[in-house]
Amino acid sequence: MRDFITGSTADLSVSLGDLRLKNPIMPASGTFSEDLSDVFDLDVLGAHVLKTIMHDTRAGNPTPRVCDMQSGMLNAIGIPSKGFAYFRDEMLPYWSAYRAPLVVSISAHSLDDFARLCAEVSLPGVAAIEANISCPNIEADGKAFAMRPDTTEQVMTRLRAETDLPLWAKLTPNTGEPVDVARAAQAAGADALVVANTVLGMSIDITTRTPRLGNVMGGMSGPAIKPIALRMTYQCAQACDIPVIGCGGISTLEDVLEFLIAGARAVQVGTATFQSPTTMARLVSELGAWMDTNNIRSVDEIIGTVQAPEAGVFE
Amino acid sequence: MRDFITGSTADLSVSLGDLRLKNPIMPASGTFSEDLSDVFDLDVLGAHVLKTIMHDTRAGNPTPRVCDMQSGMLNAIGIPSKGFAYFRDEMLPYWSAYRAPLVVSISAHSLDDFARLCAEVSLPGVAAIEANISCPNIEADGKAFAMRPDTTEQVMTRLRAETDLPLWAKLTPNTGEPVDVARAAQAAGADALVVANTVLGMSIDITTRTPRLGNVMGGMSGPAIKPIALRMTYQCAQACDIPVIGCGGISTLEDVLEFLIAGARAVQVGTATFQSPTTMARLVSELGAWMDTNNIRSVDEIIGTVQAPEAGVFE
Amino acid sequence: MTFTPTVLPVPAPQGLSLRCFEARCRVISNTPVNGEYRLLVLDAPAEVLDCQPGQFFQLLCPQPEGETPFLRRPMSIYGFDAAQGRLEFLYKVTGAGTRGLATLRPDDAFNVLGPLGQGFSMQDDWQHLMLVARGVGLATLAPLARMAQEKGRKLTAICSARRPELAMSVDLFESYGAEVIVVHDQNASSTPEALRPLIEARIAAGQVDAFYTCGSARLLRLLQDLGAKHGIPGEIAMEQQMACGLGMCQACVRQFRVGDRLIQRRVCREGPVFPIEEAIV
Amino acid sequence: MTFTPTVLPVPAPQGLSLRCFEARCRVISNTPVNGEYRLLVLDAPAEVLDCQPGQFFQLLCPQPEGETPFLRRPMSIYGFDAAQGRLEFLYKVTGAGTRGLATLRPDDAFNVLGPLGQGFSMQDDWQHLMLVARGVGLATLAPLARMAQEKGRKLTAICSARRPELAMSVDLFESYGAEVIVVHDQNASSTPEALRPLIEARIAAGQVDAFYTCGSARLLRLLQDLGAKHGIPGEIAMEQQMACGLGMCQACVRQFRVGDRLIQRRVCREGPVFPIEEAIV
Ligand SMILES: Cc1cc2nc3c(=O)[nH]c(=O)nc-3n(C[C@H](O)[C@H](O)[C@H](O)COP(=O)(O)OP(=O)(O)OC[C@H]3O[C@@H](n4cnc5c(N)ncnc54)[C@H](O)[C@@H]3O)c2cc1C
Ligand SMILES: Cc1cc2nc3c(=O)[nH]c(=O)nc-3n(C[C@H](O)[C@H](O)[C@H](O)COP(=O)(O)OP(=O)(O)OC[C@H]3O[C@@H](n4cnc5c(N)ncnc54)[C@H](O)[C@@H]3O)c2cc1C
Ligand SMILES: Cc1cc2nc3c(=O)[nH]c(=O)nc-3n(C[C@H](O)[C@H](O)[C@H](O)COP(=O)(O)O)c2cc1C
Ligand SMILES: Cc1cc2nc3c(=O)[nH]c(=O)nc-3n(C[C@H](O)[C@H](O)[C@H](O)COP(=O)(O)O)c2cc1C
Ligand code: FES
Ligand code: FES
Repeated sequence: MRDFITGSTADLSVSLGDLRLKNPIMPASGTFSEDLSDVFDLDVLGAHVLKTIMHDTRAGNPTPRVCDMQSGMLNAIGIPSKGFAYFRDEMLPYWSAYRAPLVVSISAHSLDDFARLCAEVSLPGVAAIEANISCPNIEADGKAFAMRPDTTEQVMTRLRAETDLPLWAKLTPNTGEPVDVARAAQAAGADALVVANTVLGMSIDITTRTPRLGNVMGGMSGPAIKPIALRMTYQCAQACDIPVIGCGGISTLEDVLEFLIAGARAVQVGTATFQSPTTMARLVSELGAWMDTNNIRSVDEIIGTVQAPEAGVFE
Repeated sequence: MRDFITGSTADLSVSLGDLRLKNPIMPASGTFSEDLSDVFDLDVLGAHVLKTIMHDTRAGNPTPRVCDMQSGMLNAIGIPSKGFAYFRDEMLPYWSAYRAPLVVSISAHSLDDFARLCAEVSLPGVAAIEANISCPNIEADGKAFAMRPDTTEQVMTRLRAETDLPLWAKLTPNTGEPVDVARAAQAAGADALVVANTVLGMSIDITTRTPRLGNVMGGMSGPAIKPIALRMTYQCAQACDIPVIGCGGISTLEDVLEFLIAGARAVQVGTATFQSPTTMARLVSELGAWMDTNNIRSVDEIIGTVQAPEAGVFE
Repeated sequence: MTFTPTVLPVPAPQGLSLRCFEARCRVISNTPVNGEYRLLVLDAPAEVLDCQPGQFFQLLCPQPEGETPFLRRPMSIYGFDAAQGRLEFLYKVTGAGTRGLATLRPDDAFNVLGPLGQGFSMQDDWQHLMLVARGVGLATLAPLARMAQEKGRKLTAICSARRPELAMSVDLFESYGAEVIVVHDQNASSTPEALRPLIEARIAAGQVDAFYTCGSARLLRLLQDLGAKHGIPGEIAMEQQMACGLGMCQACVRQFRVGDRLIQRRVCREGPVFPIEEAIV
Repeated sequence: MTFTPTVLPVPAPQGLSLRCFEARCRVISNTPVNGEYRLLVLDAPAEVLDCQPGQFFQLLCPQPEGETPFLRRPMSIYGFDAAQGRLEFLYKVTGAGTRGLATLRPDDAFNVLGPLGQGFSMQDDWQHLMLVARGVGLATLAPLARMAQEKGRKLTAICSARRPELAMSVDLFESYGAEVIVVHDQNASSTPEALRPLIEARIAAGQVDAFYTCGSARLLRLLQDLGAKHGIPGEIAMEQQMACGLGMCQACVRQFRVGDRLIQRRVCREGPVFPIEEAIV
């Protein structure tokens, strides 16, 4: 296919296990919806990743739900969800009309609920399931499943048993043991890792002395967290064999290349779409042009090519 | 004392346990040295915190040791150290000539080394010891002491036994259990918590496909990490009774107030000094002027005054 | 240094037409209107000028010294003219983003996203319109004046302000043939107690088929009350913190009362204009 | 829009005098010198103009569009004049920071920190000086020309460049009475093999008491070799990635050979000028 701006015909396709994407650019869950089709043709994307759904309908967090930070933002949207039935009856038919593969993000606060939803969403038209295991596990101590290797392995094992679809685990940076968590997800049968979700943060309005988010704390996203997400992407790609999908602060072509070089096979773009809703379309186009210029035939020639640093060492 | 710019005579003093500081502004370890006396009179500061020392002389990490990030920087300086003897013979006499209390940051890679150094630095002229427990514990699995509550309690218990000086624990944000770690430090007898150290990150030069740091990964600091450090400060201040010293991304008066309101009794300023070496002197001055304007008599009227958010709640 | 404003190139969707665009505009002027407000006039590409009164844009604000606004800022369309390629915003300098806007100089490039949201409706049987607004809310309602004239409706504009000289857009309303009533805090003519008889007199005279409002909780409550009592419909433009402005992130939800149910709606997508009787502040 | 350049107010230390200052300067001009280099001329307060050739400043670069340099950028003093309040930098546009510098316009405010580091020395028995440098290294050595003239020393400047027209500061060196030799890559006169006999001829004629260099590893090795062979001392200005520029962070260390020991020194504090024989690249 010829690129809409540059005319590049470079082959941008990548495989994530059995799933072949026509390019490595896809949205991050919670920052994308059918509304973006107001801005560009969503079929240029490598995949479509929907906002996390939970089984039941839910209201989400109190407002204010977002606030502006330096080089990023905080959000505490929560997971307002119209529930599984709405997804099946309304959303799935809508998204099935696109050629881009559909990735459904799911979550729950207990193992049983998670497993049930995983089985439920394993429907024709769904190309992969992304398990948002960064949400609190209320059966344990309220810590997110993905904060610890044991709870990660538990939940991913349950989900694996419920579906034959490609199953991705979306990890959290709010852990001291990202590599152990990644290995646990792999051991439990995950087909890919999405690295990573938002970083827990907070902001206070000094005039009113109140938190700027209705939920007090929230998730940091945007360029400020890029070095953290890139580090985790590198760590996970080094430690695991399953594909890693980079996510966190990606907004420019350089960012995409940095994550690919670090070992990601694809990337998700979130907050950048809020700053500039045309970002993902532009990245697809720019990646093709860059590959043409640099005479690179396949994205595989970029993935995981990070070298040892040329470091000045001291005795 | 009258402020050098504003003429304010507000009382900025705060207590950290038995230690009284004339104002809550001090440098962060590793971003301060006698060289800053080229720029302003260091006796305006609430305290002096030195670069972490280890017992033996050490070379530090390979170069490049720093790189520029969006709203922050990465560093992998390591702990180049001239060792304890140099500290005792050269540095201690130099710093003792100032009136500001001297805080000595120490570290080690094993419990015994840590304990020995703690005893050694407990010298007249030292006002407090800051234990940098964010460094790898090579007796365990190489993870930093402060990543887990159990190793935190172990090391702080050992240090507590070696000194009667005020003992501060400097925590890391690279953990999924910051509150448990903070409680463990308190239980082991820490007199204050410094919250927090740098966030582990990485950056890659896409032209050479090599990491931008000689050490591959490094610590993120500066405004980008402020929401993370503020969140941890709030969590620790809520969970513990001992004073919390906020640290991470502080560069403006608003930042100082945000940390104080969140519950910090004092703050450390690091990277901001690199952008603008006059930052700390300016913050002392601006805090006095702000208190005058707002008719606030004591910093205690600010500390920990965060309110519940005025949130719009949904059914 | 002049350049031709354009929309950012994007892949065209099959069949469907795009509803909004990220556009690189050129600043024509950016001037103080009175002590608190500024008027930004842009040379904008035709694609973004198919607007409705009440719709808004998301503005990518420049960084003022020492501050770093990150997210776009929502701003109502104050004026638009497809023939002339003009797009106007009237804004109040309140924080980092609007301070950034204030730094824009003629010929600067400026990135806007829009038009966004649902604008005001003007049903066929709404012949006598009454607009009641305060402060920057008047900016949002201003384009209604032209729309009313174009559709041949009668418009009464009650402009509320702290002091009479701060009442905005009075000339603009008058130029489109509206009757303007300025009320203000100094003589207490702006209180709900003072406004109620003023408005009820006009209702009694059959001069109010619909209300429009924006920007004041007190005014909303007054109009909800009068609307319920006299069976007069109306519309309000609402505000909420936003991230995407397009409907994707769910940051901007508010609650609305529809019959006896409370429902959530996104201000950026289902709004910013909503039926007055459903609004909750 | 003009303003008086000043240093930021700080508490005065007792007895000690401050060595460097954070200063708000005013841009006088910022113009291209040739394809790759630009000259930035500032109106600077007196406090920062007590400089030595070889010292540097840390520049707080403005943000060019779409880029966000964070740390200050080190830049050698190209020229300074305390009487006139002038401070000059010659820079090559290479990345985000220097692209930011290139956006500075006359009358803009610009924050600099300095002077920093140890400058060049010029020992009494160094009567005949030879300066050999390439590219932007010539910017660093330029202020030596005036110093040499003031001290009544003879100076030979070998200016190396890719093409003859890219050799910088030739006029400046000549204006201070230096003999200038331009060597370049196009006729291969800039290779170490070509330079060696050129320099050795002058050494033989007793015309070289000391070397100064900057900016090229090949040149350093040549001069280290010639210096060792003929017993000629010299100084080199070195570069390293910096954060603080003051000596606090230890980012900028390099290794040096002192006798048979390898030691670490901070480029920003102990340098950027070091003895040629101790340098390692
Ligand atoms: C649909 C809509 C139309 C608007 N039209 C206008 C207009 O025509 N003229 C005008 O002056 N103002 C208008 N506003 C308000 C305007 O968006 C805010 O004044 C502006 O965002 C303030 O940004 P700041 O950075 O200057 O202030 P800050 O207070 O520093 O902003 C911090 C954050 O809060 C958000 N925020 C602050 N105030 C508001 C608000 N009232 N509504 C929504 N978000 C807010 C900002 O967008 C930003 O994300 C409108 C708001 C909405 C939602
Ligand atoms: C003491 C000293 C004096 C210097 N004098 C001059 C001069 O007079 N004219 C001139 O053009 N250049 C000089 N340089 C080099 C100049 O500092 C770099 O070109 C500049 O920092 C590049 O910044 P950038 O953001 O444009 O490039 P980028 O490559 O984007 O910079 C990325 C990071 O690397 C650092 N960096 C890049 N190149 C160098 C370098 N060569 N040395 C140290 N850090 C570097 C930057 O400071 C920044 O932190 C000097 C360097 C030092 C250490
Ligand atoms: C407003 C908002 C809502 C989000 N909602 C979800 C969500 O429902 N599920 C999820 O897994 N991640 C969610 N995220 C996290 C993003 O998918 C992404 O992991 C994160 O924002 C980092 O990427 P970025 O910096 O590109 O935004 C959300 C992020 C934002 C900003
Ligand atoms: C260059 C550099 C060196 C540092 N060295 C140390 C150190 O030796 N010991 C330590 O506890 N923290 C060290 N830190 C961390 C800082 O003390 C501080 O915790 C961190 O930078 C966050 O604060 P900031 O954002 O204000 O810089 C270092 C930070 C930087 C940038
Ligand atoms: S602002 Fe994102 S849904 Fe309204
Ligand atoms: S740059 Fe910090 S010590 Fe040299």
